[in-house]
Amino acid sequence: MNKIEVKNVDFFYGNFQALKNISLDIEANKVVAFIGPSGCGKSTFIRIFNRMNDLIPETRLKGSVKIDGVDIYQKGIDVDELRKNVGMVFQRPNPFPKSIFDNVAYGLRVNGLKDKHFICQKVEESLKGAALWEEVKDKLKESAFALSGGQQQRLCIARALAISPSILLMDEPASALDPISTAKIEELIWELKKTYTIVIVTHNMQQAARVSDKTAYFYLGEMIEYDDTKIIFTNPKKESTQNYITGRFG
Amino acid sequence: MNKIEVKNVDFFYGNFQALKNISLDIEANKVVAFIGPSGCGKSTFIRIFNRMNDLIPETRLKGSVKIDGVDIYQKGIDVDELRKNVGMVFQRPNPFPKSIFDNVAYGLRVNGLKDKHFICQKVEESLKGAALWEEVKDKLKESAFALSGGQQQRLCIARALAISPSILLMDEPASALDPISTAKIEELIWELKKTYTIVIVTHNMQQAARVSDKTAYFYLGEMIEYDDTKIIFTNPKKESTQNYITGRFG
Amino acid sequence: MNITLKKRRSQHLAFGIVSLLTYSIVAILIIILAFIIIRGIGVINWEFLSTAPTDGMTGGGIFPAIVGTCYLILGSAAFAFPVGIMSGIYMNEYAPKGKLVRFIRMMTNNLSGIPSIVFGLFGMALFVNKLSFGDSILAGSLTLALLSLPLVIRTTEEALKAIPYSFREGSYALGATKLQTIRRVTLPMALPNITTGLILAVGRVSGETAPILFTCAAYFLPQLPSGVLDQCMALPYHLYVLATSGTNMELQRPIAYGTALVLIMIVLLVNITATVVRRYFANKVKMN
Amino acid sequence: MKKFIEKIIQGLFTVSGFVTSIAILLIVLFLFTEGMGLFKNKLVEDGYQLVVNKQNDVSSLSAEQIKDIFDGEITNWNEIGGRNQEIILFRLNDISNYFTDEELGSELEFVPEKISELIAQHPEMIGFIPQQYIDNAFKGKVLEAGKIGFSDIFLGKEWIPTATPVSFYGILPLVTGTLWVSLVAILLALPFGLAAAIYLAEMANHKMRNILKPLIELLSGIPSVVYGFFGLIVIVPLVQKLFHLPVGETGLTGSIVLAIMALPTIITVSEDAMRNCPRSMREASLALGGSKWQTIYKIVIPYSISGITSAVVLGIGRAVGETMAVLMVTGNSAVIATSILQPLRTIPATIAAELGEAPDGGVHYQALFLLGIILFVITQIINSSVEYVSAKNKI
Amino acid sequence: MVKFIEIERSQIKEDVNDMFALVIKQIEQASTALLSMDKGIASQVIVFEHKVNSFELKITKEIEDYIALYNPVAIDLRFMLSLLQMTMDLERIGDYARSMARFVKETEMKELNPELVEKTQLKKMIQQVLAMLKTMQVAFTEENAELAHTIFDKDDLIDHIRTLSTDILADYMVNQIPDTSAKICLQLQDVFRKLERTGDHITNMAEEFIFYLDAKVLKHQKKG
Amino acid sequence: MVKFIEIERSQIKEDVNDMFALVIKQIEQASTALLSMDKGIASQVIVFEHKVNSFELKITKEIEDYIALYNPVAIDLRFMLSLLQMTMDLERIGDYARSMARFVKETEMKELNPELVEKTQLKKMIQQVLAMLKTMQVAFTEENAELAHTIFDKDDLIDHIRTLSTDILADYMVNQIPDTSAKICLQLQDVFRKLERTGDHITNMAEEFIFYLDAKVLKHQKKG
Ligand SMILES: Nc1ncnc2c1ncn2[C@@H]1O[C@H](COP(=O)(O)OP(=O)(O)OP(=O)(O)O)[C@@H](O)[C@H]1O
Ligand SMILES: Nc1ncnc2c1ncn2[C@@H]1O[C@H](COP(=O)(O)OP(=O)(O)OP(=O)(O)O)[C@@H](O)[C@H]1O
Ligand SMILES: [Mg+2]
Ligand SMILES: [Mg+2]
Ligand SMILES: O=P([O-])([O-])[O-]
Repeated sequence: MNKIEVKNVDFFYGNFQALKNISLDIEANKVVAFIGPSGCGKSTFIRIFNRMNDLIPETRLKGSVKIDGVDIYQKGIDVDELRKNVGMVFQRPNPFPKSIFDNVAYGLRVNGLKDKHFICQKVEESLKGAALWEEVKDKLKESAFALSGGQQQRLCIARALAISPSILLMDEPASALDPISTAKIEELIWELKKTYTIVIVTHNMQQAARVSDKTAYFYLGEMIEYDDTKIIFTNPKKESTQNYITGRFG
Repeated sequence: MNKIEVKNVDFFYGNFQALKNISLDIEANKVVAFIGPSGCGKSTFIRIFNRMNDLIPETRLKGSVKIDGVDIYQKGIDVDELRKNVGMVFQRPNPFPKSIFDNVAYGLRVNGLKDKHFICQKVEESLKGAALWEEVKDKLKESAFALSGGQQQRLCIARALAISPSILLMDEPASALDPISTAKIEELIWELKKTYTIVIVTHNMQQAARVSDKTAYFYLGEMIEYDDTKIIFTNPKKESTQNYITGRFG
Repeated sequence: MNITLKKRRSQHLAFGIVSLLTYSIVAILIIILAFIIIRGIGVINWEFLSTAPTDGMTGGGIFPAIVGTCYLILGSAAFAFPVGIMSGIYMNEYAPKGKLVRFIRMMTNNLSGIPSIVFGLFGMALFVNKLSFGDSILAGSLTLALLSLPLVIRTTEEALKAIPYSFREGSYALGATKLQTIRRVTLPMALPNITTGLILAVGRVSGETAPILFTCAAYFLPQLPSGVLDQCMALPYHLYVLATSGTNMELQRPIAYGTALVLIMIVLLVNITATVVRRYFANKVKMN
Repeated sequence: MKKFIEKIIQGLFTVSGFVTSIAILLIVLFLFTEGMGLFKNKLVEDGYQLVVNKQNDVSSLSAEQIKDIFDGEITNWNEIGGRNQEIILFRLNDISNYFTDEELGSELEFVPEKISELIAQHPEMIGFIPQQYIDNAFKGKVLEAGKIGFSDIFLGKEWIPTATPVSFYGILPLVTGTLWVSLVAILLALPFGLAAAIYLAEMANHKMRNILKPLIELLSGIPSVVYGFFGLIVIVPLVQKLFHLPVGETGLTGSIVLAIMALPTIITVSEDAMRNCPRSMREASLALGGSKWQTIYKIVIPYSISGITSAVVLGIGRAVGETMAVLMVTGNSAVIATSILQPLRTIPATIAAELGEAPDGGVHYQALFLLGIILFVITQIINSSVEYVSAKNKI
Repeated sequence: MVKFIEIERSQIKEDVNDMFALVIKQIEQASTALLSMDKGIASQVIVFEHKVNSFELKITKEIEDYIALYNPVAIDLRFMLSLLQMTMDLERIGDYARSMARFVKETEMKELNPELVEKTQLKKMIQQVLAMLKTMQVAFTEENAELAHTIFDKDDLIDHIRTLSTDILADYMVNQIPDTSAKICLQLQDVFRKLERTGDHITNMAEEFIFYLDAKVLKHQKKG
Repeated sequence: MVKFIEIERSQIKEDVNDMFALVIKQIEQASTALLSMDKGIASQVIVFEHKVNSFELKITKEIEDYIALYNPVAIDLRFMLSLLQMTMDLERIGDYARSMARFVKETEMKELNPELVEKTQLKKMIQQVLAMLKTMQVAFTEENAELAHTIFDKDDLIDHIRTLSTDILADYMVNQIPDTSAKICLQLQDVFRKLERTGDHITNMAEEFIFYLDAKVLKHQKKG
């Protein structure tokens, strides 16, 4: 069974249809990248997987989105629970103005965990998972803002890992970072895909090329092509995709 | 004679030395790109050519910077005049909140030109030069803010062209733009170099590769290597340059 | 599951309380407005607005008070606006960044924190007594101007600060001087916000009582002031007088309601104008 | 030429830049020159003297004692360290009880002489007499009148500026009155203000915000006299009825009005602070499975806590300095209030109420300026703490 | 796509085209020299060979620069890679032209035995090779995949002629001819070999080019 | 540089290395088959040729992917381009091995005339070619430019042997031998030719590789 199954999804902001009849399946432990010109609906689509779009008033979804076989838009779905299972990392690093430790522990605590020992252990584990442990283990009590941008972004990843999601969503996770930090994040994604299913939005086609197993190309709310990344970048089937990745677009 | 000749330039922000003994010559009608990791002094260096750094208190320059053989840091230089000769385009498009026409005419007007006919002519010429005329000729009276980001940036280029500079400085002119607009700007640079000497700072190595004739690599305030772009990107002489352009840096 | 339920329940409770408290504020506001409007609306007519009080302030209208308030507004604006705007420009454009600006800003903040009655004291000591303007429109206006100065300065500064440095750089890079840049780029861009600030300052000035108690306001003047060194009546003071110290409370009450309503109308007018100005400029930028 | 004009204009800007500093300087200067003059004054009203018989052991009296003597609280000299004698009070207008008009002369030219005589005759008498009637031939003893001291002002429990022969300028009742009213006002306003801020920043949808926001602005724009008027007419009777009080003009009434007036400040500043909490922060919390409410109190409020603190302090500042509304509804009784349900009086209200009657340059006038200084200092402290809080926030 | 990248791209294509023309000329001249045993023409071919080589170097460098500077992907990258391989093929064909010319120049033979030429179908083979080469050039300039496809059939004929030629040459050598001809036969054998290889390389080029055009891997399919 | 790009890069290098090993084995076996006229071994070589081909396809694809996905520049790009060309060379060498094997398999000859083998220095030539190939592999795995440089000299010897062989074969053919040998000589000539070409291709590989290592263009310098 596929990890994520999207069928005939339409999405509306008020009267504006941002996504048009999208269907795609994502296998477990793969990295899938969404590319496409600005405003094509990548962010809208990725935010469907943890129902982040619910927060925007007057939005509407048609079609079905299944994670592990369960339709996440059906009635009775606990959105908070869903979001625990589907971690998200944002464009700009957004650590809370708390200590490094508290940042990572936040998700555990809001979900009612109190056991100190367990939290400590989980924090360490998550920081290790995000390849940040070595850099911060001596200053867990310091403010997260003291970290560099790249470290902050990895902290945000650690924070997402702490609540043991099975899916990680990343909306342009490296676009605010310098090339070196970007490389570190990409490496991390490469490592993480052993354990997580990762969906990543990126403006940077090379990044999509480097980190992802499969790539979906979006244009004006439609998914034009979805295939192995190698195929997309060497021999895409659609003219439109070809034009976009070779820069002939527009 | 070279268009720009920089000799042994040191630059200080207070006690912090941002540029260390930089010497380089730039030929007329060439595009020179500055690349290097964040904070290496690219912006500081490019802003030396139109003395934009003068606006920052407690800065100091040693060495000589000659444009057309004249030391622009000697006494008696009229900075406003210098800036008319050395146009500048910034990272984010920053058109004034005026009409498209007034934006381009601004530089002419502040320099005391009143002749309507001449201004009209010059505005058209500059907009054509910036490859924007066709897109805006029917709405010159509309606000510049109504343009898209890429158009705004071209408007800023037109604005700089209007005062007939011989040198154009561009500090990451496309970093705030989408790939399509970026491509247009790059094309424009390619056209402009027939008439202007262009210095461009960019974080995007591919951009430097695409548009420039020569490339200078900066690192920690030093200029590590300065050579033909093709050589820099296929066979750089310095290990450090190689590491940077292949992403092995840091 | 348990924890989810707990989370949900506490959220419901908290949101309930928050909404309740918020709506009670709205209720209070509505009560105040309704109270004054309902009681005052009957009083207001052209005659009320255009005649002077009569019969020991138990009859007639409030015309001199309206005029007086206008004089005070104009007088204080004439002083506070140019000085305030220039001060704002100095702080944001000219003053060397760092200690000096911080000092000036601190002073401005301090000035704005001073209670209005202290301005009254000061105005009395300096303008009325020391400079012997006497109780006069001039003294009152200057006092009110001082009071509104921080507001003007701050809005100017904020408005200028909101303009990205890149616009200035853009102008300098085209060979413009600093003054040219301010005049042609920075100020025009800041104008919408500055205007809004100025209008709000007017609103504030029009409602102040304490500063003019001892510098300007007259208990009762049947005729209009003839010069800046005359006293004048003012709406807020008039209301105060009507409400607290009168000969015949019963007859004064309706007039007091009317005066209060006029004051509220002014506030409404100011707020609406500010909003309209803001919208207008915002649209101008968008539409074009 | 262009450059020259530019220099001149720049000069103008610079001068304007310092106008607030100059204003503050002037304010400080004037308040202090007037206010500090108070301490140069004698206890006894200017131009009067207290006189006693030469044999009287008492050679100086404190302000309290003088007041008690003239109020009839102290009736025997032994209560204040003198002999056991009933005190006889003598004021100038009592003179007709002792002498006929003829004795005093048609031009009252004999008054000094007669007073001197009278004092000499009555060892138990104390007189309160204008300076002009005391000449070199005076046979009595002029009591030493002390100057007004700091303790008289700052520890004085009474504010009676118009009493004779001594006035009292003890500010304690006014300070406590101010504190009472302001603190209670803030306590009342805080839950409402915070709730509204949370509602506006976190819960209201766009439409609701567009309605509520102007309402709050309106609330802040209404002049204080209007609030005072409203308080006077609506809240005063309400408080009176609710608490079964003899009068409705109490501290609580003032607090309620002030609370309403402080609301906009609290709401706007703390809402701004909460809105400044980046959307990404909220989204991050939600994305970690936090509920909306958890996000508010675990992320948004801590993030904006310094802004909220500023809001509270600014609210207190507004309350402390508010004049007219308080003046109109608190009852203005200058006693140290032990309950918020008593009428009481605040510093600004005192200034507003009394300055009109105080003769320029007089002791009372100076005392009111001193109150001005105190108010000034309090508000400056509040300002500095706001600045401190927000500066700390920036780092 | 940015205009100047297109410009660069067509510049490279033009260079390859020029190289094509040069190589065709080399093969033509080498064939003429061979058939008429004209040592003058042969010398010319040998002299011009370095031009072919420098073309290859130049184009390879250009392609390297193009890839380094413009990071082509998909169709653009394939185009460059196919150009790279085609250039290598052209260079090899140039090599063969030179080898043939060198044979002409160094042999003591005055003229080719007309009967041998007739029997071995040498002329036909040369024509065929030249036709293929020219077809390939047209297919290349026009980016015409169909035309490129026609090349494969032609190559079969060349292979066939070459196979026959070995026997004929062996026959000739053993039965008919004066002393020197054994060595000459061996050398002629080499010439046939080279023509056949030329055909192979042209086929390769067609494959490369179709790979770019159709994104199909044709190489090694026939043979496999 | 991002770790997984390094991983990918060494993966490709490993594949090239494997291809190297396979091609060396092919040449070894083809040589053995040739010297002993063992049709069994020859068949094996022919069968394995498709493996070489698929190696080439695989590596070419990998390199194309690498360039498309990771946009290498400078040293990384040169490495890929040199790998690409080396792969093509290896494939060609594999082809030669098959040709030699095919000759063994198809000829009617029972064994090679030992004297001819002796005179033409065939064994030496084979040894030389194998030595070159193995040296090249070591130079490749160790990225050793010096070692790669030693290959050029060895190639000269091969060319020399080849030049001599033509005369010897011609000589043999004319003077000494029974009927069939003319054709066989022609075919043997082909074998020598192939061994020589193998040497050439190895030299090419050395050039490519040094180009990557030293960023110097060696190609066509000798020839020019
Ligand atoms: N809150 C919203 N309300 C209305 N329309 C929206 C909203 N958010 C996005 N849209 C519209 O939906 C479309 C898709 O937006 P989306 O943010 O998903 O694009 P994107 O592909 O992520 O673009 P980018 O690369 O710029 O992030 C756009 O046309 C956008 O204008
Ligand atoms: N106004 C300033 N005052 C003090 N130091 C400064 C100032 N501007 C820049 N610097 C310092 O000078 C160095 C060079 O800065 P510069 O902005 O030139 O770098 P850059 O190469 O343009 O970086 P980026 O790619 O991030 O724009 C940096 O270390 C920076 O911290
Ligand atoms: Mg910079
Ligand atoms: Mg093969
Ligand atoms: O390697 P060849 O092209 O000569 O077969």
